[in-house]
Amino acid sequence: MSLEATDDEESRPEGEHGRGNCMTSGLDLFPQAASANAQTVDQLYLAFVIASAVIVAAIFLIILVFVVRFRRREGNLVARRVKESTLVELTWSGIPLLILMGAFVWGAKIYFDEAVPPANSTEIYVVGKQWMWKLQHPEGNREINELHVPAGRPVKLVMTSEDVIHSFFIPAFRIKQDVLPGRYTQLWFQASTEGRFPLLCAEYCGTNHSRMHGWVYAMAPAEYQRWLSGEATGETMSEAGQKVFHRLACATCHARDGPPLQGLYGRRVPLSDGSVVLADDAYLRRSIVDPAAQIVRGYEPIMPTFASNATEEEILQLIAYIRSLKNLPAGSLPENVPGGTKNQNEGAANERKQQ
Amino acid sequence: MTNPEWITEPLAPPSYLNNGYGWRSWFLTTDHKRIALLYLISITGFFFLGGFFAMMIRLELLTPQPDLLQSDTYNRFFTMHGVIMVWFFLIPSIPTVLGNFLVPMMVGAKDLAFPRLNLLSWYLFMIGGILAFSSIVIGGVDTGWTFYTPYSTTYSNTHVLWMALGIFIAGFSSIITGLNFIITIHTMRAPGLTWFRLPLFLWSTYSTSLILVLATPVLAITLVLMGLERAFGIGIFDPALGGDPLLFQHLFWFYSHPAVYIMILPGLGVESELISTFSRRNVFGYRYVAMASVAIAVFSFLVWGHHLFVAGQSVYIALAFSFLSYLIAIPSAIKIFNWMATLYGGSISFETPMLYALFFIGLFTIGGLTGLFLAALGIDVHVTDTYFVVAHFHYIMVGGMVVAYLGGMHYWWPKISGRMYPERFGQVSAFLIFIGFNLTFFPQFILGYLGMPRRYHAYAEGFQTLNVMSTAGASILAVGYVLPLFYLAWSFFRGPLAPTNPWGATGLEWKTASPPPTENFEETPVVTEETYRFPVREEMLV
Amino acid sequence: MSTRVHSVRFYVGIFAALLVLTVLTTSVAEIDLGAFNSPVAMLIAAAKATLVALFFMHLRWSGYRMRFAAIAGLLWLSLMFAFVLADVATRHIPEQPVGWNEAAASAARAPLK
Amino acid sequence: MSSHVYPAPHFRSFEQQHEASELGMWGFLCTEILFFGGVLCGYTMYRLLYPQAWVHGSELNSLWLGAAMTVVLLASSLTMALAVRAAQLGQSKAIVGFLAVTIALGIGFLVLKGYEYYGHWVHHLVPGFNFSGYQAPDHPQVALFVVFYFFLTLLHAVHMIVGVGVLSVIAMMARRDRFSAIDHGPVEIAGLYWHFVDIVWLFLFPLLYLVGAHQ
Repeated sequence: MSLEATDDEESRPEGEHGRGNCMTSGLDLFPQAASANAQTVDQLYLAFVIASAVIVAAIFLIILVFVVRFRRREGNLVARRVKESTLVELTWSGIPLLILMGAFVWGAKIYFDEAVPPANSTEIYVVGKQWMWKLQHPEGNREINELHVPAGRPVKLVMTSEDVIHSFFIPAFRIKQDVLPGRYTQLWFQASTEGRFPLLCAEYCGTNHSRMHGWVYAMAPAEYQRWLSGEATGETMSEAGQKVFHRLACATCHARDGPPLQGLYGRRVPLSDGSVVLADDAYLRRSIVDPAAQIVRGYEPIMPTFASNATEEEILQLIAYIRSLKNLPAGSLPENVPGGTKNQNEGAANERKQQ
Repeated sequence: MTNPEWITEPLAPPSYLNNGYGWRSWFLTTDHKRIALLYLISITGFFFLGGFFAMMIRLELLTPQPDLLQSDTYNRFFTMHGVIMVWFFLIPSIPTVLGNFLVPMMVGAKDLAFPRLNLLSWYLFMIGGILAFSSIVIGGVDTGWTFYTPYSTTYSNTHVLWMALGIFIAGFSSIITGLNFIITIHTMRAPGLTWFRLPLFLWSTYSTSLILVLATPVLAITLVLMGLERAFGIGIFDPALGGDPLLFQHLFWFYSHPAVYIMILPGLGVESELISTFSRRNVFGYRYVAMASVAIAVFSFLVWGHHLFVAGQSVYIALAFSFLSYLIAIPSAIKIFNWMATLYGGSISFETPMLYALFFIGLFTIGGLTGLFLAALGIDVHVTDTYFVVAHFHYIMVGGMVVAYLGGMHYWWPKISGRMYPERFGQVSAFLIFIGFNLTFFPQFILGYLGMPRRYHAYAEGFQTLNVMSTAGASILAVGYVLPLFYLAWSFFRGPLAPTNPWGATGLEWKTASPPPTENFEETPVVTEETYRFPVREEMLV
Repeated sequence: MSTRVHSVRFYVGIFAALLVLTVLTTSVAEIDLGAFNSPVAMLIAAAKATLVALFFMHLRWSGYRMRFAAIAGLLWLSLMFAFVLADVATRHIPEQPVGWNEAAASAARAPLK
Repeated sequence: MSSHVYPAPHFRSFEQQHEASELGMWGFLCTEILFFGGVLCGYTMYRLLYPQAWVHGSELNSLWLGAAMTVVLLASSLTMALAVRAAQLGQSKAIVGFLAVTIALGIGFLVLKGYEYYGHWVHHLVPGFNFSGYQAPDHPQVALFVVFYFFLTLLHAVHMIVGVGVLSVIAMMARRDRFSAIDHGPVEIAGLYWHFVDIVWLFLFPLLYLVGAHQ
């Protein structure tokens, strides 16, 4: 919970994690690498550094030799004639081009790997807000400016912003992704070491941009499980979502003549304009805040927007709830009980099993 | 003008400087050379204003804690630094000062094609600059020079509209200047001055003007949309109303990425002139260097998405932008290699402009190579929005552009003022700038990779050592910049008189008096040979 | 520089063609052509614009520079359109290609330090 | 003043002066293409994202009013072309006459435009002020379309107003016999500008009025 300035005594790292954490005083030249991705990025970076150093040294040396050898002096008041050649020009543009294409492929591969989260990732939901990070675990744990994750397991973050653009940046993992209002972006990583790593906002977001700062705690999986149960509020994200579902009286329609939500998540939904859309987080979010945009085929566009009734966090909880219904057969939600407590618990249980 | 030496000096021949002394003869002039001087004075003013804000930023960052400035003041200061330096110094600097002065002379014309529009562009520039700067007086702007939505449109409660208006107006000054150069180079070349006889400075000015003309309107319309969004909440960039904030970033960088080439291309042109003159040798691979300028101008429009690699842009389009960003390195590399080849076999002397030229090659190389780090997708994800970007950008802009500008100013100073600058002072300040610059910005590369984000007001303690180095360098740099201000001002009035062609250079501008007469040439010159025709020794073939 | 003088009848003829195209585009718009609705409308608009540019603006008889200036704007605009629209059209998260993630996954399976 | 047979002092010849000013105008029009183009790019992007909203939005505009404005503008382009023709022949009176008709048609266009704006205002269809007049599906996206409608047409109208002003000055100069068969650059330059503004409208018409006409 370090909302204070980074100079705050409390937010300094403990000894063992501090080393190489780019947080120690003294002169560090290289940041700590705490994920497989960080090592891959470092390899590319070092390759670039070495290549650049060689090129810069060569150019400086050549210039030095030329300016000394051809300095203006008695006997060298007039330049020599030097023959120009297309071949030379083609050589010194062609060779760099080939090298650069190699570099492109290398960098692009890393980027693509960073973009595609493994299917078995633990999902955590992030909401950026001036000037704090709010995080929710599916199990219901909620954190501010602190993120506890299991080390050695892929973790996928689904992120959105309540106000301006932020950027979720964990230097030790070499990853960064802007967090936009009105949209979900995602980011994944897999910590390879246990420890505490700085979490920063990298996109300028207003007055206290530099204080939008927190920590990522990578823990041994068992310890993470203990933390989850120790800190748990007793309410999973989908349970919280079910309450929101209840509060907004969604079941008034969705348990009766509205499009059923059971088994919806992850399915392809036919729309009234003839297209088909995948029912993912982004689709569900849009259907909540802007229901008229994508009408399910066979239904009337009568749903009002809930953009002003639900916060971004609550929308994420709603999605988690709808998601927990994904293994239920359609129509299994009891009509007369808004939200249907029994089935909801099953859904949550289902979701837990998958984790 | 009550100079005691005035009487003992021989009566000065008529020049653009002594053609009228009243305020009208300056403020209503249509003489491109006088307008260049008006620009020189105003741009110097903006440079030191922007420098002041830079210095305050560096002083604040001396310690990790916020102490000198509060965070809201700090944010206003870095915004002001960015806006002034980008739009009121870097973009106009070489085109409007050296370009205005030299383009008509280099093509052998009496003036630019539209002299009155040229004066208008100075007025627009001043109005825009004063509006943008005055926003700090009425409370400042805290969005950063990039004005990202929705922060600038909905969340910032500072004077964004005021500043956007200033930049909008200054944009028209850019467009007019660019059009004027393009039309002049197309239609007003002296007889015999074919395209491939043009000095390379003109090639780069022409390429720059293409960007000015093609990109600036997009900035103008983007600022209008942003202003309307802010004033009326029309929703074009507001996700709550169906808009997409990324559209702003696309439009903004469609202008702003080419704009960084507006800043550096003229510097590349100056560089070619300097290297050639002080090596007394024609530029190696003239046609390749010329075409590289045009290629850079065209490619500059194809790479803007590399500012958006982590912004939520499509992964696939990021691949395309990364690929194209690599390609643009090739014409830059061609230039560097050709300059080095130009040194080979030359007769090299080390006056101040040449020192700047040599420093330029080094700094531009480092800046360009670190640009490749940013084009590499895997690295960019980590270093974008950190001090690595800040360092890269300043290596190109300060290490490249400002160094080239100062080199060019010293080189053409005898022509502009009719006086020689003090050589020793010039060399000392060139070295100070080189050392100060590297000390300021090299540590920032390391800071960036360590993960220090840009626009941070307070930072982790581990970063302090490098930040202290950077601030120390900035102080040296400041001295390096103030020195030329004084000795050039002194030499404008008291320096020894300059001959017509003090460096033994080849361009048309050196064939007329220093300072030139109002109409530039007594009669229209006729060009009969390639440019950069220096005498050569035939016997030593390679 | 266009010193060529055309007859009044010539200009009126162009105008008549423009009117015909306007009527055409308005009436075609009322028919549902499915995916072709806007391409047809834009094609007709482009045809009208070409008529105006070539004959009213004398581009037909202008030098290459004028034509270049006229085309440059469109060319640059098309660059903007191409990239921005390509971005919007492909913003989905890529599906996981088979084997692509092997290296990252195997590195991830390495024991914890 | 009819003896303007010398080019401006910094030009070597009339040809050079004329070429410079005509090329200058084309260069300026090039910037105008990108100026409008930035907005059109946004328009196209949102149209791809919200195709239905664009259909609903364009139904708020009267197709016939749009077609009428198109015809008025095309007619003004014709008279403008004829004014340039008159200038090439050195017929000062004809220049004034054709320009007067052009200006009148231009003002006619603006009046129609104003009438259309008035309709939107009365029906509460002005996003940012009052958009309660539209209550059907896709509300925010339709508002976005109307924003583009207003912005593009306002931008166009501003260009029209500037054009009317420029043509008035040119007409005044023509009345003072300022132009001749050799020296009539300003008429041609103003003509290029006028035709360009016309061309912009030729694209705005299908983009803003015809999207939903088939429904």
